[in-house]
Amino acid sequence: MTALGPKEDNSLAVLLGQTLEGVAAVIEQPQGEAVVTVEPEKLVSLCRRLKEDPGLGFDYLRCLSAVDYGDHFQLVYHLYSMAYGHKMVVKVNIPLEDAVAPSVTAVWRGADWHEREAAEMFGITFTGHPHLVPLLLEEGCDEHPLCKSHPMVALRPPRNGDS
Amino acid sequence: MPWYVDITARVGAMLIFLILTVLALVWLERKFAGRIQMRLGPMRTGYQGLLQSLADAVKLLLKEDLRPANADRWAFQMAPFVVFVPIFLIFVTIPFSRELVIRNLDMGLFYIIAVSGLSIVGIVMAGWGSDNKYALLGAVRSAAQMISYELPLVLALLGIAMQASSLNLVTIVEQQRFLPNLFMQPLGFTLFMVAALAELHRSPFDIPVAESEVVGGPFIEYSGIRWGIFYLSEYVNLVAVAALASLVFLGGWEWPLLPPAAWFLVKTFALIMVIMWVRATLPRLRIDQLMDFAWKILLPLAFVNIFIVGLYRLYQWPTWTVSLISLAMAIVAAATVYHFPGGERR
Amino acid sequence: MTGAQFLFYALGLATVMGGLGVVLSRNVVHSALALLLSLIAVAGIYVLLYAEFLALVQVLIYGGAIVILLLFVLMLTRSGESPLVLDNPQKPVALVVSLLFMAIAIVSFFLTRWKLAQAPRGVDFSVLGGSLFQDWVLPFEVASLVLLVALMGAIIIARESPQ
Amino acid sequence: MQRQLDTVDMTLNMGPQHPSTHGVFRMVLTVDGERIVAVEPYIGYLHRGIEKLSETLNYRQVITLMDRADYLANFNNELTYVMAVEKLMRIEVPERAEYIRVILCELNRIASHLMFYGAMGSDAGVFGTAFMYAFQAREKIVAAFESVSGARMMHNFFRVGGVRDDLPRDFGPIMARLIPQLRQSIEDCHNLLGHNEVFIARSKGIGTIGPQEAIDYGLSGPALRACGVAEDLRRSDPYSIYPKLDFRIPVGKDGDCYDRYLLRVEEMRQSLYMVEQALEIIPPGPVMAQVPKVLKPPPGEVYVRTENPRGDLGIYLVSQGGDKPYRVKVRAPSFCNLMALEHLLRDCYIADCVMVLGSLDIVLGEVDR
Repeated sequence: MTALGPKEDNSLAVLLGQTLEGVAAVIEQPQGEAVVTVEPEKLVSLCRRLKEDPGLGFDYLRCLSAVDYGDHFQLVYHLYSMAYGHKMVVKVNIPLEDAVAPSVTAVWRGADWHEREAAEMFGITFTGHPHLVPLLLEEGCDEHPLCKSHPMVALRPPRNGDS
Repeated sequence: MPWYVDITARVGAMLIFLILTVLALVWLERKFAGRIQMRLGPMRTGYQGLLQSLADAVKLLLKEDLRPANADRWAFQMAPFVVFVPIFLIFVTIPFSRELVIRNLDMGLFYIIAVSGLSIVGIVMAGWGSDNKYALLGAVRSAAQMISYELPLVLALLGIAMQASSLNLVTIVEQQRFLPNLFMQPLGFTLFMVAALAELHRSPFDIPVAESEVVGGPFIEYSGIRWGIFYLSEYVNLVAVAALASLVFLGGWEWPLLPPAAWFLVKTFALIMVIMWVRATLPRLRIDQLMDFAWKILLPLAFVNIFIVGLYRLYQWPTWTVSLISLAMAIVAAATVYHFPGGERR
Repeated sequence: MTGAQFLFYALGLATVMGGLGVVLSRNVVHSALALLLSLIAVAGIYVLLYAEFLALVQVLIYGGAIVILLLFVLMLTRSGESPLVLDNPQKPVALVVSLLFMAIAIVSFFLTRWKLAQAPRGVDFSVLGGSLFQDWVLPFEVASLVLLVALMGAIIIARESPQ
Repeated sequence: MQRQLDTVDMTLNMGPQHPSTHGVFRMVLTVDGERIVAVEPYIGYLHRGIEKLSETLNYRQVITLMDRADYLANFNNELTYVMAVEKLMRIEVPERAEYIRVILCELNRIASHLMFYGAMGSDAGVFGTAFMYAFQAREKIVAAFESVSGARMMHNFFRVGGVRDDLPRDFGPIMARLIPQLRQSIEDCHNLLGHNEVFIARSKGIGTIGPQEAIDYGLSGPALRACGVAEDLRRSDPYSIYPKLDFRIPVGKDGDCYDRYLLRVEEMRQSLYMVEQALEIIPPGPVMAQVPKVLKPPPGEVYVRTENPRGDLGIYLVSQGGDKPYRVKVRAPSFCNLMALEHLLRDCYIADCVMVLGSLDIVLGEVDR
């Protein structure tokens, strides 16, 4: 909670500002952590920059979450840099219909299963993911249980002989 | 008494003795391992759980005899017997004392080696016939392991045969009246015991039946009485190997005070306890390490052992020199093993 | 019929049955197991002939080693994938050849004047060892050398040719 | 060794009922003889929808679900969740409660690592002995937990704003007895396996991963530290009272199974040391902060992560102002560590596969959630 003092905050914001020049992104700091909201198209290039920039070095994907806000999905990437201890959040908003987001598995391999999970739980398609098949749910289950529109009922797995 | 009555009585007595021994051994192993693991072992059935193995046996007898749908019927059903019969046949020539033996064969040692090699066919049948990949994997591992460890085992026994100039177990035992072969050939004894552990599928060489890898290996699909026969053969084999070791290395019944058969049993059970102790202590080797160990360490050492015994026979060296050389070699071997690198990595 | 005669016919029957099993079985592993039966029955016949050592060698080498090796190889191949060839154009030729061979065997069996030797009461093991390792040591070693060469040849043939 | 004989690969299905997949994990191995060519992990057999369920329960009820995610480190899981809610609501936790939490979490870490040790021993092929050694020690810890929370595993003890009850009056004497026993047990366990030549031959150089790849895969906890990355959230992103405690972060060198094993043994020692310190300086006072009867955090979101026995447990909590969480994402360390399995199993034997899986110390309750 206190890892980023005001000084580091500023330096991280400055660094981010330098790195993100030319990328249409919104930077804010609501709770001490820098939050960058970006368009889906620019996500991968931004992530790559964040990872490869020597001053930032966000080499560790802490978490990748998807949230269903009713009118849009939000993908939240919590990043961490092992070298500097910087923390930041990248957010991407994608529409409910035609929920497509670029995959960041090429940047962090650890995104693999997180994306697969989000894909099956919310029905988001990650373009460029090498192996986007259901992870936790049964094969052939085409429901997306974590969507807010999905009722709180037991999933009915497909049985043999179902038509 | 006609000969067939005599032989039936002897074989029957042996069979009953073995089954009782196995029941006792199962109980013993559970209690012994329990003590090592800081627990009590079976306590509920009878005094100190003495009836536990009997209860287990009854359960196995009453259990349904399952056969996987795609299993090869003949291979699957015959396999337990093909494993058991050769192992039981070993006891035809194991003398409990000078008289207590079904048939004292002149080529007893050779007979044991020849017959015991057959049981692997049963394991292979079980592994292949179960239509299960774990079983197949276990059977292949087992066959590879048995073939590899048969060599050092036989060569270790060859050293004894050379020294005794006989393959007759009674003769071999009688020659150890004053000095058991253990002190003559400590290296041979070590080699024999290590190779025997592998032949028995006992820890640390229990790779073919490894619970955490191939889940029982060839026996994975068996239940009820057929599994019981496998289990029985495993323990009978344990008794056979320990009995053989106590005959050829520990001097069998040839010690004073106690009745001969009692001495023999004491020695045999002592060896069995050591094997159980090893099982409760050591992790399992990997298959490639096991093979490396057999071919790169045990086999050369077995040849060295034979070489030493040959020199002794040829030049009539005094006994203590042979013992010393052999002991030194055993220590060198132990040191080598201790620094044995963990297999080759790519 | 004495006990020995009974045993002889029983073993002979087992040998023949095993032999038939080898050629008639549609399953290669069953064939190998039938072969084992046949070999062990032959070992039994050796015992009846007081050739105990030969019997044990038969069990050890053929039963314990050769059949295991056979099974080992067969288990690792997928016999189901290659169709069994039970019919081929050489069948009539084979029939003629085997009938001829059988005729020769029968004829020579009846034409020979069989000498009835004195039944030996077992062979002393040391005599056997002596003759094998003193009188016939050179042929013995040559035989093992030939086997070694064959073994190495097999390995070289089995090895993939380097591209 | 290159492939010299032309052979056919075999597909081997391992799990979900295999005894050494640590629960209901399944992997499909493609093997060339004994050597693994490819591995395809399948998870989800224990998926209970904890994240979805959390959205239907109020903030307090979710704690019970967290117990069941990583069922071997219940206190640690509860801690992460209540910390997230506290951060969202800006609740200050009384100091005594923080001490109680840390004591229980560190004990739970030892219990969890003991479980790892026992399972690792069984995977390596020790016939039950390692397992029994570990479980006798673990049993004592679990009994101590019972005296505190009334439950052996599913405690439901931590609360938003503190802990449910104060420590029992005889907790001091219990710990005074327990700590030396545990110290002895840890050394006994280590002596049984750690110096065993066979065990070393089986685990050294097996399942190696370098620091760069480990970070790339998102490994955390002992699996990451075994590669030499000294990343421990208790130090690098300190929370609770960890800044007041003295401890050492062990790191490995090669990132192989043996390093992961050694590291956990050392972590047990360090945790015990921390418990001792915390027990010495634990202050008196209340164990619950003043919190409203109905927890209604303001709209917002937090991401809190703590150092679990298995690694970096993160909880992403989104609130829309109601009495139920809007979204709870559990970033489970086992889930992320398991992703590296494919990399770790490269060029391994079937037997190694069991060791590697054991050394990752996964809990399927957490992987599948």
